[in-house]
Amino acid sequence: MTRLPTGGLIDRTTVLSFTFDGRPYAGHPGDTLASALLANGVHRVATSVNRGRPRGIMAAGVEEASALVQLEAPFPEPMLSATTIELYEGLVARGLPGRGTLADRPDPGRYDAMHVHCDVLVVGAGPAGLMAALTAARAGSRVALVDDQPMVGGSLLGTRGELSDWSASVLAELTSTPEVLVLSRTTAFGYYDDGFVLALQKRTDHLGAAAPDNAARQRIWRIRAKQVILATGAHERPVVFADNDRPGVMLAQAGRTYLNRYGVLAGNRIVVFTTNDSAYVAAVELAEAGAEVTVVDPRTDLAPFWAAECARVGIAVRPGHLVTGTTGEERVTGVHLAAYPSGGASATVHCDLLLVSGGWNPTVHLFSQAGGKLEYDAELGAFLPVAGLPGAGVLGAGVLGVRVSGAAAGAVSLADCLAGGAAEAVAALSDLGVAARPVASPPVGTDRVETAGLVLWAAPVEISLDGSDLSDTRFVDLQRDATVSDVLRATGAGLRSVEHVKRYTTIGTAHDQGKTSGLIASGITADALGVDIADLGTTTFRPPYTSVSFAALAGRDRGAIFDPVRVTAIHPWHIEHGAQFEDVGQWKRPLCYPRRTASGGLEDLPAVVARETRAARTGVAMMDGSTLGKINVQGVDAGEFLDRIYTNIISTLKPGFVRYAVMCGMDGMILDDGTVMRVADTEFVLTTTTGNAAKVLDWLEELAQTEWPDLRVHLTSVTEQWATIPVVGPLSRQVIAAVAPALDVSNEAFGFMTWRSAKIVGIEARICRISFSGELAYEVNVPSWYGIAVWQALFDAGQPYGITPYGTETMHVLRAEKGYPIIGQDTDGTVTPQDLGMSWVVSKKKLDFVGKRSFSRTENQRPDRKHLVGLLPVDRSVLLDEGAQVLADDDVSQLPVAMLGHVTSSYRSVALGGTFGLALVRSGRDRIGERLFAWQDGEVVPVTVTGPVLYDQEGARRDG
Amino acid sequence: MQLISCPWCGPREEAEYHYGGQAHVAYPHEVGALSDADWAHYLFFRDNPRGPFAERWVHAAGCRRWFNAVRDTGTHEILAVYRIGEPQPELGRQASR
Amino acid sequence: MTAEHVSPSKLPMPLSPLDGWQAAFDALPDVVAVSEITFTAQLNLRVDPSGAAAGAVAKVLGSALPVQPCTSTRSGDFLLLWLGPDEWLILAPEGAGLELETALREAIGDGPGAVTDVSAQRSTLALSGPASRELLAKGCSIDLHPKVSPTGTCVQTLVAQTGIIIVVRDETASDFLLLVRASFAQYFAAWLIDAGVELTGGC
Amino acid sequence: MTGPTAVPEHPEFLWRNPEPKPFYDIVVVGGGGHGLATAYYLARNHGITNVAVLEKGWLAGGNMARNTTIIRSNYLWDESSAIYEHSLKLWEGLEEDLGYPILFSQRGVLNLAHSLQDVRDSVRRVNANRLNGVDAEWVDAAGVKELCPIVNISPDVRYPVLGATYQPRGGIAKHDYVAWGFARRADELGIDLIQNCAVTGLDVIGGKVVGVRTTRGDIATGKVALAAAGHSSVLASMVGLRLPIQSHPLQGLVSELLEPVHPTVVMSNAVHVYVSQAHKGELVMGAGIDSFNGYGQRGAFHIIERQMSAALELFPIFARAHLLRTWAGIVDTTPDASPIVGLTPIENLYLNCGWGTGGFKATPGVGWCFAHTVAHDKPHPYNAPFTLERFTSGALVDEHGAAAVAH
Repeated sequence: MTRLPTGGLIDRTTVLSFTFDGRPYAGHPGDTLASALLANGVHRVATSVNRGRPRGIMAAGVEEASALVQLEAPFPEPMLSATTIELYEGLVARGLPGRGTLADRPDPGRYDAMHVHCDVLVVGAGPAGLMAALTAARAGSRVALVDDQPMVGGSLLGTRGELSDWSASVLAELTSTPEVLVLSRTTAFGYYDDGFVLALQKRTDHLGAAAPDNAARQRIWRIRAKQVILATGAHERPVVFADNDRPGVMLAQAGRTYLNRYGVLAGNRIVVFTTNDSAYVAAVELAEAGAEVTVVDPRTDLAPFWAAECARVGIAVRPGHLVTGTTGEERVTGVHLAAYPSGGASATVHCDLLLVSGGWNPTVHLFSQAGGKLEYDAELGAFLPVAGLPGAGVLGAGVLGVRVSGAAAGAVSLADCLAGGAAEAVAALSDLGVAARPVASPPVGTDRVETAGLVLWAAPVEISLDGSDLSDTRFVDLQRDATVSDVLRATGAGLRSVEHVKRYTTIGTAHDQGKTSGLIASGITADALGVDIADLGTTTFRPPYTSVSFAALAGRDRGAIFDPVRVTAIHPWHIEHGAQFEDVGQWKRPLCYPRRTASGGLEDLPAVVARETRAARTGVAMMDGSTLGKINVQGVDAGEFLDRIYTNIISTLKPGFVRYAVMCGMDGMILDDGTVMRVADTEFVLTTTTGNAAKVLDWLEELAQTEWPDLRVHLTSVTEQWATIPVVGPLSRQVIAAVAPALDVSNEAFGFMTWRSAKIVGIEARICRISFSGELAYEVNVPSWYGIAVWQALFDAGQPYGITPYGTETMHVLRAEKGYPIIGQDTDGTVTPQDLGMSWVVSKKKLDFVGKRSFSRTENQRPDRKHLVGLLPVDRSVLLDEGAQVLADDDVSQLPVAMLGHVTSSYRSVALGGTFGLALVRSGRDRIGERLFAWQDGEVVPVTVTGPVLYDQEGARRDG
Repeated sequence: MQLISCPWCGPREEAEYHYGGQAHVAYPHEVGALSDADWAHYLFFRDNPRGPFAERWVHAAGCRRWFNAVRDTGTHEILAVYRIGEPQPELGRQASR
Repeated sequence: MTAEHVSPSKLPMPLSPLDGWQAAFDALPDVVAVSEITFTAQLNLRVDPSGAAAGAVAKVLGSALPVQPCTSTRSGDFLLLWLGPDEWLILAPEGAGLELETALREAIGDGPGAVTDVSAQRSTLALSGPASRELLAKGCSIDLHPKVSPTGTCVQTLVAQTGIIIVVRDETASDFLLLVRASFAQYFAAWLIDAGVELTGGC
Repeated sequence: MTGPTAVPEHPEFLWRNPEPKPFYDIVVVGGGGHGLATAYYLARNHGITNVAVLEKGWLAGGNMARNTTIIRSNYLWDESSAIYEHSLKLWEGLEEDLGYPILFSQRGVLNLAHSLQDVRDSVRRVNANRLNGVDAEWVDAAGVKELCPIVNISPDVRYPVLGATYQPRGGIAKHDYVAWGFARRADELGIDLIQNCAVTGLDVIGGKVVGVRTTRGDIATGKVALAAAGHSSVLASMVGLRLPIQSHPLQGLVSELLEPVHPTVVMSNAVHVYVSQAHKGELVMGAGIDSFNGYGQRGAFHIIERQMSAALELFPIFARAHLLRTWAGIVDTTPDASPIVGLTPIENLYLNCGWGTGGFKATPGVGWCFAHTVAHDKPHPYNAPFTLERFTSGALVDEHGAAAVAH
C-alpha cells in the first residue's frame, strides 16, 4: 500500500470497495479512481491502442492522456479518464486498450438542462477564480462560479492545504450571498457566441448505485453571461524522451497532488525531471513524506532557495542533466540520464516513479473558442491570451466581455493569480457600469520561482533516427501512440502546417484532444522545419473542452417528449374508437378506424378503406379535419392582399361564399392550396394543408410586413380555434339537417361553395358546402372546446344512416378518384398549376400575383412538361407502387432508361372497381389513351393514361 | 448560440428567430416587363459577402415581426438592427478578418 | 344519446385541451402548483396604438393598451397582453368574448385593425410556487429573475420545443400564466410533469 | 502499425512546396478536394501540367477536412445521379489510380423513411436509381434492422422507422487520405501546389481572365478554375460576377473510439441525423445546416443538442458515447440544391461551386468533369445540366424539393 497514514482530503472513516480489471480494491470518499488505484499500488491501468504497451497514470486531472478506462458498473460507459472518476461504492472498471464499449441496453439515467443568467461568470474556482467571484459577489452582481472539482480550490487542492481556510471561507460567503450560484463538478466545455457558455455538471455519478432515480445524472448548464472571467489555470506539460510512456512516469504536479490531496505516495524512489522551478516543491514535499528523491534539471544555474531546500531534505540534484529514457515494463524501474546540452549518456538511476515537468500550458481553450487571440511567450514556452475580448457587445444586451486571469493568463506566482482574479473582476464590473473594489488577497508566502525555466520539447536523441523508425518510443501523443519520429516523417513528407502534421500523425485527436501533446508537437515541428513556433502556431481548440456524453446533450428531449405530438380536440374520441394514426408533420392523424372482424381480428387497411370509402360514396362518413391550417385575414385590403397571394381572384368572392385557391412561390411552383371563406367584407378565413400551416402563415406575414406594408391587412392563426369536421356523402344533408334544424339545407338555400352559420347542439358553427371527395359534403367548423361534443352529435345523428368515421387514407382515395391533388404528394416543388391541369385556377385578368412572372420562363413554356394524369393498370387488380417510374417502353434491358415521370398516388377503388393511380408524366395530357408502363422494383405494369378525374367526371354528385 | 436583438422585444436567443436572407431586395416593378435574366436575378441571386451583410430576420417565436439586421458574416457579430422601412444605418466598420 | 334528445337550451360540456391532466399536475412536488385555467375568453386585437381607434379601444377595455414591449396590463377583469407593436391578446372572463369582440370591432370601425376570437386557440396554465422559475429554466432561455422580469412582464418565447406566452402575474409569489397553443398543450403538460420529477425549490 | 484502430501509414513523401511561377496555363483556385482532383485530372486526362493550385490556407483544410465522408450516388434526378454515379465509379477504382490507401469502404448507405410521404419519395427514388443503373433497393424496417442491428425500429417511438432506401455500393472513405492522394499524384505530375496563397484579385482584360493576384504575388495565366466551395461568392465578386449561392455553417462531430457497433451508414432526413462509424472506431455525425449565412466556421450549439436527441431516438445505445470534438464547415447552397459547374460570362474563367452538402462524394467525379470543362472550354456531358444559366431558364435540378435527402 502506498497510502500514507494521514493527510489528504479523503474521508478515511468510510471505505469504498471497487473492482478494477477484475480485482477488488478499497478506497475512500474523496478519491478518484486513479488515486485509489495508486493507493493500492496499481500503476498500470491501460494498454496502448496500436502498440500494446503498458500505460499508467500520468496526470491528476482532465489532461490525462493515458489512463483510459471503461466503466462497467453501475452502468457501462466507454472511455473515461481514471483521473476524473470520483470513486464510489461498487465501481467496476477496466483498463482500455484504446477503444470503449457501448452498453447493449438502454441507459436508465436521466439528463436535463438548465438555463442560467448572470452578470459575471467565473470559470474555475482556483485562487484567481475565487478572488474574481468574491469581488463580483461583494459588488452585488449576479455571479456564477463553475468548477470541475467536487470542492473549490483548484491548484490549491494539490498543496499542503495552502489557503484552505481562506478557500472555505470564500465558498461559505459565496454560497450565502444571494444571486451567487456555485456549481461544483461542473466543466465549462464550450464558449459560444455572445457570452453563452455551456457547462456539464456531473451530479450523481459520484454516488454510484446510490444515485436517486429522479435526479438528473448529468445536467447541461446553458449559461448566458454578460462578462466571462476565465480562471481556468494551466496544465503542466511533459518533456518527451524515450520510453516516456511507462507506468510510473507522471507529471510533477500530479505526483504532488496525489500526495497532498489523496495521501498517496506514488513511489518510494522518485526521480523528478524538471526544466523549471515549479517541480521543486513537489520534490521537497515527496522527500519529506519519506521518498528518496533525485532531481534532474538540465539547467545549471539552479535557484539557491531550491538548492538549499533539496539539501535540507536530502534530495540529490543532478543539474545540467536530463532524462533520455527509462527502463521497466509494467512500471518504470529506472531512468537514463545524459548531460545537457553536451549529450552523452552519463548514468542510470533506479526509481519507481518518474515525475516530469516541462513547464505549463495556460488553459486557453474557451478563450480561443471565444475568438481570443493567442501569442507565443518564449520565456514560458506557451501560447498566452493577448488580451481579453471586451465590449464585443450584443445590441441591447449590455456589454459582453471575456477575460482571462490567473495561470490561464500566464501568471506564475500565487500572489499574481490572486491579485489578477480580483483585478479582472473589477474590470469586468466596470464594463457593466458597476464600480467595485478588488477584495484583498489573503496573505501568501513568497513564491519560490527564481530562475527562468528552460523550454524543451523533447530530450535530444542518443541515436540518430531517420524519421521512419517504428521502434521509436519517444511518445508525443500517448493515446495515439504517436512519436517524435512520426512528426519528423510528416515534415519530411513535405508538410509545413501543424494541421497537416496533426492529421498525418493523428497527434491531438484522441480523448484528451492533445492537452499535453499539442504544443509539444508544434514545438517539434517548428524545430524540424527551422521556423519559429510563434509563427507556426498551434492547432485549433475545438469544443468541447472535455468529452460530453450524447445523452447529456440530448437532455430530456427523448422518448415521448423528443418532439411535440400535436393532437386535435377530437383526439380522445379517435383513441377511444380504435383509430390507427399517421404522423403528418408533428400531428397525429387517424389513418383509419379498423373494426373487429368476425374472426376477432382487426380489419386490414384495404378492408377498412373499402368500407370507409363505400360509406362516403353511398351513405355518409365523417372525418376530423381539424389539423388543416386556418388563418384569419382581416383588414380593408384583405381582398387585395389575397389577390396578390393566390393565383386566382379572391376579392370578387362575396361574403357567405367559399373558393378553392392555389398559391405559388415566387418561382411559380405550387406552394399550397386550400379554401378561402369570406366571412365579411373585410374578413376571410383561409385553410392551408396540414403540413404547410406554419410555413404559409410565415410566408404571408413576410409578404405583408416586408413587401406590402402599405396594405391594411392582419393575419392571425386560428388553427386550434376551430375544430373542423367534414361530413361527406349522399346522406350528409340528412345528418346536417338533423343537428341544425334551423338551417335550410336545401341545395337552393345552401348551395355548393357557400357557407352558413348555424347552431349545432347550441354551438355556433360555420358550415361550408365544400367537398374534397366529389360527394355532397359539409364541413362543420366549431370552436375546438366543443369539437368532441359536436363530433359526437354528428356521429349520433348519423347513426340512422350508418355514418362512418374515416381517416386520411380514405380521404386520399376519395380525392384521388376525383383527380384532386395533394400538395406535397402529387407535387414536389417542381410542379405548376398548369402542370396539374389547373390553368382555370390561374387568373388571366390579374396584372400580377406571386409566381406569375415565373410562368413565362423558357422552362415553363416547354410542351413536354410533366402533367398530372390518371393511370389505369391494364390489369385492374394490380396496385401500382406510389413512386413507380413511368416508361414509354417495357424494354429496360439498356440502362439508363428514359423515364417519363412517376406514380404519385395509387389506390384500390371500390367506386372504380379496381386499382388506379395518379402520375406526373411528361406531356401527359397529350398521351391520354396511350399505353405506358409503370416500373416498380423490377416489375413492369402496363397502364393506360387517362385524365386525372376518374370518378363522376360530370360532377353530378356534389349536390347530392 | 447567438443573441439577436429584436427591435421590439430586445435580445433573444437565435432559436426564436427565422432567417430571411438579404434585406432590401424589393419586389420589382412591372415584372411583366422584366427579362428572364432580370427576373432570375430577383428570384435566385443574392449577395453573399464575407463581412457586414444587411439581412432580414423574423422574431418567429416572439412578436412575429420582421426586421433587418446588419451582421458580420465572418464573425457573426450583429452590428445593427432596424425596423422594416427604416434606412440601413451607416456603419463605419470594416469587413471581418 | 342521439341528436334529438339534446335540449337546445342546454349547451354541451366544453372540453379544454388539458381536460383530465389535473391529477398529474397535482402529483408534482409541492414546490410548484400547476393548473389549467379553462374557458377564458381570448381575443387577438390588432390596432395602431397611435391611431384614432386606440382611444375607443381603451374605452372598451377600461385601460390604455400596454405599448411597452413584453408587458401586460390588468384592467378589471381584463388582462391585456402585448404581443407586438400593434398586436395584443385580451383575456376576459368566460363567456365575455362575444360582447367584447363586438365592442372592439365597433371601436375599430373602418380603421385599420382586427379582432379575432382565439379563445380556444391556446390552453392557459397557472404556474406558481417557489420552484416555478427553476421549472421553466429547464427549457426556457428567458431571464425570469424578478429584477429583469417583474410583475406584468409578458414574453412570447420557446419552452423546449413549443412556443409559449409567459405572463408574470406576481413576481414575489413566482406566479406565472403560461399560454400554449392547444395542439401543443398535451406535449407541454407532459414536458412540465417530466421536468418536475426533480425539483429542489432552489436555483 | 498494428492494432485494431491502426490505419495505413501515409507515404514518406507527399508533395513539394514550390514557389509560385510567374505564369501557368491554368490556375485552380482552391486546394480542397475538388481543386486537387481537378488539377490531377487536368494532368492525367488532358496532359496539362503547367498548372498551379492556389490554397489560401493549408491543402484540404476547408470542407474537405470538415465533412462526414459519406459517399453515395442515389440521387433522384437523372442529371444528379449521372454525375454522382460517375463519381462513385471513379471512387471504386481510386485507390489503385492514386496509389494511395483512401480506405474507401463500401459498407452501404441507408436513408431512413419515417412517414408515409417519406416512403413514397423513397420508393420513387429507388425506382429512378435502378432505371439509371444505380444500385438501390427499398428495405422495410426489419431489413433496416438486419443491415444495422443497433437501429431502433420499434413502432412506439415518436417517428418510427418505416423502412429505408439502401445503396449497397455507398459508403465512406478517409478524407485526408483522399485529398492527399490527389495532391501527391498532382504534385508528381508536375503541378504546383501553393499553400498560404490567398487570391486577392482576378485580372480581366477584354472580358477574358488573364491573371490572378495573390498574397504571394501576381500570377499570369491562361485560364482560371474556381473551386473554392463556400468562398466562391467572394471570389466571383472580384470580377463582378454574382452567384445564386448562399454560404452557411454546417456542423459535424465525432465521438471517442468505440468497439465496432455500426456496420453501415445511416441517414435520416426527418430527424436530421447522419452517422457512420469510421475506420478507427469513432462515430462521425453531421447535423442540419445552420439557417443563416456565415463564414465563421462555427454554428449554433442547439443544432448539436437537437441532433443528439435525434440520434438517441434512432440509436439508443449511443447514450453514453461521448462527444469529443465538434467543428463547422462552410457550405455553399444553391436554390435547387444542385451544383454549378461550367463556364461563366467571363472568358477562360470556370466555376465549380454550390455543392452544398454533396461535395465530398462528388470529388473524383467533379474533378474529372471540371478538368474536362476547363481543358476543352466546354462542359463535360455530366456537368452540362449544371449551368449558371439554368436559373434564368428555370431548368432547375431540384434535389431538395424532390427527394428531400441532403448530404
